[in-house]
Amino acid sequence: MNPANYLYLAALLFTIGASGVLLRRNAIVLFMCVELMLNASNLALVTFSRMHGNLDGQILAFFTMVVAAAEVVVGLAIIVSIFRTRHSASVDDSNLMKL
Amino acid sequence: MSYLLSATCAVPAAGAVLTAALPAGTSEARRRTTKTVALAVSVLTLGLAAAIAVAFEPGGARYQLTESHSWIRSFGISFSLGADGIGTALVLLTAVLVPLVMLAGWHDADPAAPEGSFESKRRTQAFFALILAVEAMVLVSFLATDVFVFYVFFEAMLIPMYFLIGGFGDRAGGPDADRQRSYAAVKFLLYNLLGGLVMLAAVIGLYVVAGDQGQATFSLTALTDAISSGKLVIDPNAQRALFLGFFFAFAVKAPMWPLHTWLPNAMGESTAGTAVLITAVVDKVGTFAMLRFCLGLFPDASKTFAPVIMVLALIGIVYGALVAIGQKDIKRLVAYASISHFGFIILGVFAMTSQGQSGATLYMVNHGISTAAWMLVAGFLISRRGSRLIADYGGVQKVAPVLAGTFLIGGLATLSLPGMAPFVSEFLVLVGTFSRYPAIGIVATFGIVLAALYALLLYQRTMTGPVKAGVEGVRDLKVRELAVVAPLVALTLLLGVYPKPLTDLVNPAVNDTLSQVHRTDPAPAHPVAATNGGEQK
Amino acid sequence: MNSLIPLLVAAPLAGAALLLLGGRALDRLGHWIATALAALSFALGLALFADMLGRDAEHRAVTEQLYSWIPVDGFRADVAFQLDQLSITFVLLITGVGTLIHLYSVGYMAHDERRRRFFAYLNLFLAAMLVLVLADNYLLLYVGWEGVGLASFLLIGFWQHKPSAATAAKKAFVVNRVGDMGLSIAIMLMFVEFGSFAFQPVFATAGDASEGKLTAIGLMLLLAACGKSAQVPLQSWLGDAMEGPTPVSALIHAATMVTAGVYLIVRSGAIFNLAPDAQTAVVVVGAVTLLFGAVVGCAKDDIKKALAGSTMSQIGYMIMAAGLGPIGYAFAIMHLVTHGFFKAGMFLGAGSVMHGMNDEVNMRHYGGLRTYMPVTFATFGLGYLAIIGFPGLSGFFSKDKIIEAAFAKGGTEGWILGLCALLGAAITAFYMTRVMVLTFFGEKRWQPDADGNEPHPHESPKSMTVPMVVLAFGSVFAGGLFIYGNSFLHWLEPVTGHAEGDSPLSAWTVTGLATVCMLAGAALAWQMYGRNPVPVKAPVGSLLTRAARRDLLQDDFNHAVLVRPGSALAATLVWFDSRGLDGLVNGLAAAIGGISGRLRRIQTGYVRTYALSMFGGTLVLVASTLLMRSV
Amino acid sequence: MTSTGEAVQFWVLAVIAVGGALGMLLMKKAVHSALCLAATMLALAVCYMAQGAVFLGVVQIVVYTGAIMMLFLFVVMLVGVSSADSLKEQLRGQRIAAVLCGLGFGVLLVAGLANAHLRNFTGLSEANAEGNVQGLARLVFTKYVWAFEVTGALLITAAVGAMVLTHREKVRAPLTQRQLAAQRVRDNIQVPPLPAPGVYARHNAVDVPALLPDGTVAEDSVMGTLRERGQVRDVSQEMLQRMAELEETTADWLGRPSSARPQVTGPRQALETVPTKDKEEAE
Repeated sequence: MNPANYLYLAALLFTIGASGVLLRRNAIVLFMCVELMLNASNLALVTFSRMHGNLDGQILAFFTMVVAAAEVVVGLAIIVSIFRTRHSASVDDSNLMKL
Repeated sequence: MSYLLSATCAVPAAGAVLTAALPAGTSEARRRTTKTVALAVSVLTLGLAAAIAVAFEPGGARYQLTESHSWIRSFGISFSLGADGIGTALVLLTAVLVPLVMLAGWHDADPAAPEGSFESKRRTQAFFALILAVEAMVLVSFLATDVFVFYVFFEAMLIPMYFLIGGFGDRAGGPDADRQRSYAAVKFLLYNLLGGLVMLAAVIGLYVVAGDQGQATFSLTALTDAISSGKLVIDPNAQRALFLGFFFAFAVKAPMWPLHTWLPNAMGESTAGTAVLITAVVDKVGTFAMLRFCLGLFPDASKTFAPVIMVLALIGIVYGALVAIGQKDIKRLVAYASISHFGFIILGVFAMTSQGQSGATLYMVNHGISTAAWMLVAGFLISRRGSRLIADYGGVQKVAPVLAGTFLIGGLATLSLPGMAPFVSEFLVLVGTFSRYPAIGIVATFGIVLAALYALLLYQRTMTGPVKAGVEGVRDLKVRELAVVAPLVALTLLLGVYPKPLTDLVNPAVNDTLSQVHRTDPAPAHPVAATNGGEQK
Repeated sequence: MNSLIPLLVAAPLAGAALLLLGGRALDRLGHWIATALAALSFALGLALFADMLGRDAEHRAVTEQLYSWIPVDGFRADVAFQLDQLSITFVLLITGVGTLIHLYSVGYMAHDERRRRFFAYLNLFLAAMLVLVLADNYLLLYVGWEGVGLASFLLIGFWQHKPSAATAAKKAFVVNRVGDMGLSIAIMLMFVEFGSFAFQPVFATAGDASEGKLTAIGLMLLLAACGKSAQVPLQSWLGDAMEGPTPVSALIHAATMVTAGVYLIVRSGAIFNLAPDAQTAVVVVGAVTLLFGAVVGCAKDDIKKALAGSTMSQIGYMIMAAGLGPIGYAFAIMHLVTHGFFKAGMFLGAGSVMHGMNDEVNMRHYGGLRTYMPVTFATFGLGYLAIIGFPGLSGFFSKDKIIEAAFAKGGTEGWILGLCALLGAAITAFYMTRVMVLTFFGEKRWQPDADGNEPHPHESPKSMTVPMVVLAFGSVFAGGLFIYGNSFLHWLEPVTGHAEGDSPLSAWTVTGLATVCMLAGAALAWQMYGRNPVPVKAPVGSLLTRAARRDLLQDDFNHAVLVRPGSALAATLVWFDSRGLDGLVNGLAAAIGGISGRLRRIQTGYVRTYALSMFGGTLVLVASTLLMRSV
Repeated sequence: MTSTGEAVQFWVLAVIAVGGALGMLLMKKAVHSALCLAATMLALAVCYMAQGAVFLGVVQIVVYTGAIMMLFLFVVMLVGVSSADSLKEQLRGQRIAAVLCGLGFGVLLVAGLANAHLRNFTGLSEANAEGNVQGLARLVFTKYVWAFEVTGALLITAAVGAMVLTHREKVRAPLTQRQLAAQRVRDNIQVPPLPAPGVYARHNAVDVPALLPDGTVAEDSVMGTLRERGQVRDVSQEMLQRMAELEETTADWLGRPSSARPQVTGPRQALETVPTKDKEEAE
């Protein structure tokens, strides 16, 4: 098997994640989709690391995880506070930007 | 290097800041302090402007008292000022009018403002600070010898003007006065911004074109020298495009038919003082710039477009006058009369004869003075009756003869009665135009008949006849108002019978402009000098 | 001595300024100040006249350069006065008659609360009129020309509370402006042609210019004259101008201002002499107006309007004479001066009658006044005799000379003009007799005024009768004085030149014919109005009478041809401006607003839509980048 | 080329991962999505390890599956376990466009990968010679030390941010019992205490509303959160039915004529309740 298959897998997952962002309305699920996309890119990074034979890709994946963790923390906090005021976790309900 | 010019511009600017920073409050004492400070600053500016006029030697160099402070070195932009005869005359006009406008609008920014206007504890401060800001910017525009500096102040002027129009109206508007006023302010701003945008493109274009030939500078004097010495040769097509870019902005500002529709709104909705600022001072920057920038920088293109522009100006003269005749609103009538007059000014500028251009310059000054008189008295009248509609008036001369008399004088000046200042300029423009374009000159002469019609119709409808209901309570002019009108009337008469100081000031600059465009006056067919040995004894 | 010339103008000007600025303090004294200053001006005029008489004919013309007015390259307008025989004639007429009318007004306006202003305006008028006749160039003349127009405007509309007066004032000014347009075009033409518009150089060089140019200048000057002198087609304002106080009608709209057109043409003789076509136009205008005014004068029942028609007609005579060229110039001026006396006298008489009759102007409500107002009757009667050309009185000499000159024009033209003039003389006699008979003879037809007061006719006070008497003297003797030894002719000759015409009829024949015409006209009027009772209410009359009452439909014509289309045009343009031009601008704004409104819908406010568009955008970008690279 | 073992492992893992991802995408309830995602992440963790990124694999399990996913679940619980997306798409064209974009993007990515030169894999044996963790540590504390520090700052910021966002500032001193009572009387909306739920309880009492004497539901008796989620059990019909039966038997027993019998009406509209959120806003 060609290790490049990992990349195809990553591409597939990323696409699914991206589509999920566009399709789902629940903010939490949306976030999960974003996580999926990040994970897909991590997989790609790990595969690249293996391809190039150095660990820089893994480091990058590592940082991605950290950023993802931070993002989830803030994001979920936002979701909670929005839910508190608007009693909904649907992103379609947060449309105050529309005049 | 003398600092007189920058001081003249800096005083009102500093005054604006100072006035704005005065303690807020609507008490009578606070307001009076504000007004007094602003008036004092404007009088000081008048003194400095007079100093410029005294220091200026009519026979000397074109630009005098020049100064230059480096600003954006990498683009060759410097804050350079210089006074020529035309600029000096207009600086004087501005400096004379601003204190009078302030005095006339003494109570315009008091509380109990009309609905929708700028409400604040700083209302009075804002009004007078804005006027001073406009004055400072106008003065810089008249004195700038750097194209970029001129552009910046030409545009920046819009900001205080916008707030003056939109924030302070007279108390005579209809039920939707605030909507009308903000409409007028936005229209003013958008029109002029559009013009300024086009001009900005042309300014940059000029820099690029000049830069291609090693003349990368915004300095007006350097550019005109390079053009007249042939060091800078702008391709005819580029020149035409650049000319149109500049001219469009000035034509909007001036305003020239058919770009004039912002003026009646702006003048109609703002206070009389602001209306005077617009038509007598700010708009003059447009016509002044045509003379200085369009003709000076693009002589060939100016000649190419002159006939077209003159025809448009001619349409403006007749059209403005006819529309003025049909107006129902006093202030709008004055505005359309001004449009007609601006037609004359533009006519004079582009006739490219010394009479035409001297006349146009004098016209700028005289129109400023006479329209100020007319408009301010109209403003006094409107503030008394609380209506701008002509139909609401009648028989005012019976109850307020001095008001009616000064209004008549303003009207007579507007219709260019000989013996009053506007006649001199109007006749010079007509002669100057006629000597090169007889047909245009003759049609323009119809303007004087139409002017008589609108000025006297307005007088007849408002001042004569039986006293209308609502007019009985109209009081005659107060001392403050007389102090506003008297200098204007005196100047109108003085410059009508003895305009020599002004013509002496203006003539050298006009001749220089004419030599820039390589134009000479058409010679008379059978000059009297040939047979008579001399014109007159 | 020459330095007195500016004083001539300055005196009344100072009076006007003083009275206007002086405020209420001068209410009690103002009229005497004004009268004194007018008299001072007259005295100065006399002094200058005496001085001029002391010099021989060649050196009588003097100029007084005051200062350079509008110095612009290639353009020189000076404030300079020129006093020659023609000017001094006018100066004396203006200041003399002016002083008398000031005096008269003291009495006439005694009860008007705004008397001070009235006198200020009268003084202003004098100053402007003096500038007009003293100017040594056309531009300064223009100043005086419009200055008298302004004074006329102010005085016609003096009773501003009357809408009719205000309208008449505006009408006078605007119609005059049309004429002024002609004057300014003429000045521009001169400037382009000669590079100057001062009298001496232009006249000296006029010969170099082409006849076409000179004709154009002449026609434009004629237009100016038509406006100021109420000649066809710009005559419509004069009748309405009678809305002003009567002394104004006497001074401005009879004796002086309206004759400015004659002055202009005579002054510009050097140009007209070289432009025969323009001269023909002048003659035609004069002849037409002389008949036009006379016909109008026949039908009017308003005494002042009848006199106004007469004025128009008499000025028609003068214009015609001026159009005849050097033969006629001096006679035009002579008639102008005599007319100044008798017409001013008659207007003052009319004013006196109105004064006694509760300001009634309808002659059908007069009648039999001769016994109640003997002085007025006598002075008015002398004026009447003078105007119809009763042998021996001033009008006889001046009019007779004009008729002679008309015949002397020669050819068919001469015959037509001569016959017109004779016909005019007959009609003049007719309508003046009518005025005389209706006013002073017959039975009383007095009517109570609007408040129900019965009139109590009485003789006017001294301040009013004295000027009338003085003017009556002038009406009687001026003509004889002027004609004696052709003194007037010789006096003016250095200015106007002189030419002897070759008349097909002998002088005596013409005089005889004129007298016969006059007698016939007067007899007819006596037959119609003296022998038969006069109805108090005007009969419907023939078509011509009705047309004449309406000023031969001139106002209807102007209204239909100029005013109505003009106001329609103005209204259309107002509409066009707000809907068309501004509509375009606002439409543009609305279109941008509308498009923005549509585009705004794209911004749904849904995060997912934005995400989709970002995603799609990225897709397109990446795809296109890849495509570009692969290509 | 990899070993067959890894190939087998990859295909198994790939199926799990993609299945999990699709499950996450398609599951209606958030909690199911979260579980599916956890499965995907676990599969990915194994993939990392298989590719020599042992440390990352462990971190993936500990941090992602352990911490982050739990956080998700926690929030899901907070928001409402049973809250489910309605399947009806409200934005016109969004679904089709999203699917098309997704497909296009996938195709683009795959095409891009297919076009790339991915033949020579160096392998990590050399880099991992002294151990994967040591290798990473060496890089993190040398080459990437600056980024590492910045991530620290980022984490702190995130923590503070989360606290700020979820923290509600008390701007006034909390009202005492007495003040609340006074307030209630003053407002005169609900003077006595709210009714307790489940008076006629047969079920879990919390979501069973109390019934008013006429048999209608007293919504106030159910806690706000449940009302918000629409989880108030509908009991009124049943109870009314029973009451009607009771009345009927009583009337029969008493032998009342039908005209004298009380009319049993249908369920009344729920009483005007005082929504809790209004009170929150009032605070």
